[in-house]
Amino acid sequence: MHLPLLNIIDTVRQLGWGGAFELLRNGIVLGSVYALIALGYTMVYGILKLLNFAHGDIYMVGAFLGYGVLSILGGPLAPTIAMVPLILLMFLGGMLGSGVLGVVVERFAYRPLRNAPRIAPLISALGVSFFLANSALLLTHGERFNYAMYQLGGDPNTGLPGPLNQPAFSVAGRPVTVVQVLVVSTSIALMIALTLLVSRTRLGKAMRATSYDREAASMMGIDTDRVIASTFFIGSVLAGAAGVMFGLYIGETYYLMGFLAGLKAFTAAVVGGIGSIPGAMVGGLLIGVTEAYAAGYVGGQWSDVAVFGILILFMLLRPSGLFGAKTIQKV
Amino acid sequence: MKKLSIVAMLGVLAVLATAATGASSATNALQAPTGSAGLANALVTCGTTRTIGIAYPATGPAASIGQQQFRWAQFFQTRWNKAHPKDKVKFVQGDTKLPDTAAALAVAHQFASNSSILGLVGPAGSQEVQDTVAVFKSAGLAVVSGSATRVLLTRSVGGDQRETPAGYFFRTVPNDGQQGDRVASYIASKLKKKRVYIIDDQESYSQGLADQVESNLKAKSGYTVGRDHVAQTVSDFSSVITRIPSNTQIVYIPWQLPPKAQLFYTQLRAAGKTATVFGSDGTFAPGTFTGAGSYVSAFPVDFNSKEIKAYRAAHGGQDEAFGLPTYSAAIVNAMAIMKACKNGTASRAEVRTNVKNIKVPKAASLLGFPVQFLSKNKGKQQGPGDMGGTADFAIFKIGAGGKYTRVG
Amino acid sequence: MTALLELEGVSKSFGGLRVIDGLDLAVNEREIVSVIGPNGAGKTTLFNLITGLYHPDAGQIRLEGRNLVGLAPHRITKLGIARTFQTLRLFLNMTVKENVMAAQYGRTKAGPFRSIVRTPGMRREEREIHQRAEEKLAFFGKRLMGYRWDQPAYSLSYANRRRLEIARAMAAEPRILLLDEPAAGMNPVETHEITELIAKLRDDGGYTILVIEHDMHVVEGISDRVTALDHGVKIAEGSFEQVATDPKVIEAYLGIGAAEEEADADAAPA
Amino acid sequence: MSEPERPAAPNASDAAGRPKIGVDEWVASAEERHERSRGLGGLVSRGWEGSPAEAKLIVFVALASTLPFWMNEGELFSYGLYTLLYALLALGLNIVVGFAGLLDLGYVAFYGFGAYGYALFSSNHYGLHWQAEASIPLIVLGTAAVGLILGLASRRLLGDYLAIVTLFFAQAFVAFVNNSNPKVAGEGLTGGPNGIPGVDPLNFFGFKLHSTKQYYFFLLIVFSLAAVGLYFLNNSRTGRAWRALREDPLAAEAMSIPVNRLKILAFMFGAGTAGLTGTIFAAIQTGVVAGNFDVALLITIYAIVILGGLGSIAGVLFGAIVINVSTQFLAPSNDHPELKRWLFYGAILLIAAKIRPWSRTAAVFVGTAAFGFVVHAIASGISSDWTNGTVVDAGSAASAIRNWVIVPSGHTGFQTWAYIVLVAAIVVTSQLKGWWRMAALIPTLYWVAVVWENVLVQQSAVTALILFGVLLIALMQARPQGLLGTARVEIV
Repeated sequence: MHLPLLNIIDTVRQLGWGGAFELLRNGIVLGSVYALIALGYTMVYGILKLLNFAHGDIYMVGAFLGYGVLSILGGPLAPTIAMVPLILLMFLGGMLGSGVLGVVVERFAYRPLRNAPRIAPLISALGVSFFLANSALLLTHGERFNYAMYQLGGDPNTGLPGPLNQPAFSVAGRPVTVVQVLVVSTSIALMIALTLLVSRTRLGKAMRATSYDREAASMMGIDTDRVIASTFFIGSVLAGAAGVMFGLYIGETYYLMGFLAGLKAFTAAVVGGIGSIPGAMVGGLLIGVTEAYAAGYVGGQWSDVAVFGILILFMLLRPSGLFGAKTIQKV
Repeated sequence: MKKLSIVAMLGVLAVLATAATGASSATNALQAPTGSAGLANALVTCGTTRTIGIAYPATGPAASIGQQQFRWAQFFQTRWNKAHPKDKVKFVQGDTKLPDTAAALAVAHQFASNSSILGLVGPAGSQEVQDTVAVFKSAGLAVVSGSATRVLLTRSVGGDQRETPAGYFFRTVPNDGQQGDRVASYIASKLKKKRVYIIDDQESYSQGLADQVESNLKAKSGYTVGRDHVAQTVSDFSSVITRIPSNTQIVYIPWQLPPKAQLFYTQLRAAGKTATVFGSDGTFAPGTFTGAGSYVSAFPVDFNSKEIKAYRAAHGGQDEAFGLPTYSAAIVNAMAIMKACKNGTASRAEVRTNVKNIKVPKAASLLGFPVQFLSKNKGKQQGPGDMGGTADFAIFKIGAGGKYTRVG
Repeated sequence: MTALLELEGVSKSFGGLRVIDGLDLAVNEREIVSVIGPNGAGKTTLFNLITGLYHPDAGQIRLEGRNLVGLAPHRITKLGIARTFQTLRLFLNMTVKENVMAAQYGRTKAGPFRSIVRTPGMRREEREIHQRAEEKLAFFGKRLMGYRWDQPAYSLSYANRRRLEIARAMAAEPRILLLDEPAAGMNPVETHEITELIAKLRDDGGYTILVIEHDMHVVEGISDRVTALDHGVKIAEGSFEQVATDPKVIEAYLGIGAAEEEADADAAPA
Repeated sequence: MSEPERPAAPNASDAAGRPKIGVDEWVASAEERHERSRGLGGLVSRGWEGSPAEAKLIVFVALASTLPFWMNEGELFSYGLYTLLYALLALGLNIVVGFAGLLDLGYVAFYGFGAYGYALFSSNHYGLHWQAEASIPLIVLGTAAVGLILGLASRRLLGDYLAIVTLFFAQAFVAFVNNSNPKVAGEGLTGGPNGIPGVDPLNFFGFKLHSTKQYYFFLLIVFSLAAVGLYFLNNSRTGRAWRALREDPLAAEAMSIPVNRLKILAFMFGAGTAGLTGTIFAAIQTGVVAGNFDVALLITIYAIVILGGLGSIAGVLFGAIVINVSTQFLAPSNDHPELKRWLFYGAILLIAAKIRPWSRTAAVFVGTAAFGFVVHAIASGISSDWTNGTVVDAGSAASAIRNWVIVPSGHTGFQTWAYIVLVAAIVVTSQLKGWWRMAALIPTLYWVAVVWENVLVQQSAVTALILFGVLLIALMQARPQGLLGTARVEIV
């Protein structure tokens, strides 16, 4: 008879500091992917008060687009062009494609509902999600494409690490690989770029104005439709980047991948305080790290339950999220 | 007034209900709401094209394997119809959306009521079979599945009753018990490794296999057997891998999806762990699961046969075996129907009796063994509806270049 | 005689900003008291404190000697204080009559199970709710009668929405009505009507009324007593004339030194 | 087609110019539209709104009782039984979301609790075979108690935060039942991924339900009773209080309504209804498994409630009929390929026929037909394998299609590109104006047919879901307030 708690303590001891670091590393890498998706969620929510359930599927499309670029330009064993431009092109393809898709989705599914009850665009978003996910199913026959088929990450046969899986440096004897550094640094760079865009540029100002009061903003001469379209574009670009990053890091792309990632990102956005950009980043990391520790210490099957349980507790204790403004109710 | 009209309405409703449904005759055996019983013995004019229902997960989380199954069925259809222009078959598809068995049940009722359907391929999942077999039974249809491997579907184990009525469920795939025994004994007597770590992917198939191997190995002395579970949706295994003790010799992953096995393999190696990966028939897919040094248990399929080469040419993609038993299930149905149609008409009852006695030779089944069903228990694991004979698993080793070689 | 509603040393601050500072206030039975003061003086906060939407940092609020501090808003309403909102918070998608009926929740008893099986007691109560709602609406003459009952509240004009808010507050059967700017946004004719109505509420309805109002004509027309607030502090109290001519009040409204420059303080600020 | 004023779905570009819902202008225009709608549609809609609730119920029950007399078993099961099951389930969600306005995304977990509860009390799993009259009330009360706990825990949360906590609750439920294998709960509480098979049929005082027809009538009675009960509840003190708190919780609180208690009450009633539906579901299915209670079901139920019109009991039924019948009809196991083909082409023609003036419509139709023959001729001229593929399930139309639509064989990438090109073409066409649009419409329409024959018919199960997604988007644009819902004003 083993008490679960004793089991956990055993595991913690067994894994030691090295294991603890490894789990932290795993969590941060995965969490920065969640954070990028969460940013799109939170931006759209901030400006339209809409939970864009199709956002996860845009991430999925981004991952497929990255795969498409890879399979066209990279030969199975030796890429036909050098690795750095190849990865750049993958990002470019994934991000631009997703961005355009985001704008098209907004144009067709949300803009006609601008003045409808709040719940209508929600259903429309579900419709878009159904459409995108199942279109991908139709086109891919549900097959899972693997970035690792191409020798970026490693040799699929021998498992020997490729250029991306070489250790960049190590902590406590545990390696941090090139791709992990790439993922984290790319997402940090994108977040900084986004923060600068929102705080420093004209567009950013217009976005903030629109999210504060759409009607007033449009009276002040801001073309709110364009601002909203730009928001969708930027959010989707970030999701596309996240898709390519996930592909490079994990390898797998398939048609349903957007759903769970979208759910986690949504969680991250809410935990951080929906509408808040730093909140989305911290929320994403928090989810990633919680998930990693739960899987590592408690067991793979409980990782989701642990994430949900901790977050429920968290929400109950701090209902407006980490960075959510505690608004005084105006009467 | 309001109340009165409602009461009156309910009264009328109650009368209608009894009129429509007749008196109840309580039976205890299988209790699904049914009622297509009239079709079980109804004679259908055969014509030149006969209809077979195929229930598979075309959408949902298991779509990738479901679509493989359907591609194999289509491949069968093309070949069969070319060879038998007077006894063609066509499929009516049913999307069971595994793991939501509610969809499978709706499919079952629609198939049961569709009088043109004479035979049935699928459903894919064991849970789906459990919940739908009563409907098919009442409509006289035999369930011939190519992937429902839970032992209890055909054979009572311990105190648990078998979960399908004999004579109504058949499978063209050896079951979890056979595979589990095979794998456990291979690990113990051939590989001679004592530190094993088992990870299931939290669905019926995987859990059954993992339990079987775990209990078999634990029954032997000197074995360290660890166990973990991951959801099928997970593709970042890094934290699960962190948890695997570094002196583990074998990681057994009886999973449904070959790409996941490959991901696991590369992530395990990237994390610097050297344990041997051991997969199941679900992960058997040359071209997809290519990790050198890994083992896989699967049917003794000959991938150099011209049929399999023809499949690859027709449908593209990588080799895989998950859909193969569906091909065999389709043969069983087509042959049984052809036999029943000799006199121009056929009934589901006739087809079902024929299924029981069908013999598909080794060369035609493509599985590496002939297909033919037991009528009584055999050994500890098999019962009526299983294949018996030489229908068992082989062990393959993956070598350099991802080549599969049979080793046991 | 103790006052019906008494506030003693009530204070409230938001993030360091003192919105109400040591306020004392008493409202006697069947009295109409007006609260005036410039924007941001803390008038609406005062209402929120009385009705329990905010909790005071210090001080006591008593209704007939019973302390209200810490009670949930719906409990306070049940004890006899109902209010209207400056910003209009009607149940817009419910019909006019339903708005009024909903406010009788605290005065009625039938639970969900009795409602589902429609027991005789529940149906009797339901009839009473209808009847009382119609009575309250009848108070406003033709404005809220007839076909309007079954129209959604969002279809009403602005003035009618204000009236409906009052009717809804009345339906809670309070002893004290708190009216937050009842005449805001009304034209002179409607303003005049509202002035008469408030008097009628006290005389015929028997309500005690505490009212926030900017329109000095209204304040003059109805008030038994006027209290002026500025920055959360009471700066004057007494009859309308006393308060309206108080230099501190004029200064609060028009800024420092305004009292000397603007002798003609008659112009009521909006 | 009696409502010509509705903006055509996908290319309504005038959103900015449209009056806002709730603004006086909008109210007036809605009234006008209402007055103006003539013909059969107008008659029906006015008759519907004019008739009392009990008449509506009687009409519905009378029509519904005829189903078993003209449908076969499979149709009755998938169209009749499941519509009622979804409607009953949605009725409970309507209390929480429609009446009380609480965004509860954990609703299916209660459905799961009910189903698993019944499976535990009345199956071989523990060898308990309780009669339904004992187990159902107990389970309904138990589920309501779980609703109470969830309501208590999350009573302070608002809007989207409530949504996330309840969504986790649902996810945690699924994870829990999937993991409670013998190693976790000692006795294998939920059967893990295998679920609990062999659940008893509903058995009341020795009377066993054992056919689809019996379950159908049983559900019809339960649904009618529940609908009547909720109708009464909605028109009572409690119902008014729920709606008040949906409209404005703060004002409701100030009007003597104990908002928190009513929220919890709504949770309990919703949960109880879901639990009841769950017991019936478990009995119909003769088994339960975690996969039955996933997010896809939640989405379906939400779509039903919102499509029907939040807060409307008749709307719930309407939504259930539209959603369930359309998904079941589109599903491939409903074996009417020819009918589906003609409906699809018919729908495309109807959409195209909205072009004014008529002469243009005719020009587009003739142009499309001619375009098709030209393309077909060119394609077959290039190589015969561009046109010699097999047309799936075409029946009598096969030859017409074969000579007009190109169906290539052996070009493996064709399907993928054809689909992507179609989506792009629709996007582009909708953005064009005037004659350019007409010109682009002809090849687009033809391409619709090509994609239908080459891609969509081939994978009918996936197509069903894609069309369902498009249907949701289109319906929301045509009627954002839901089919039977009244337009609402929202305070954001």
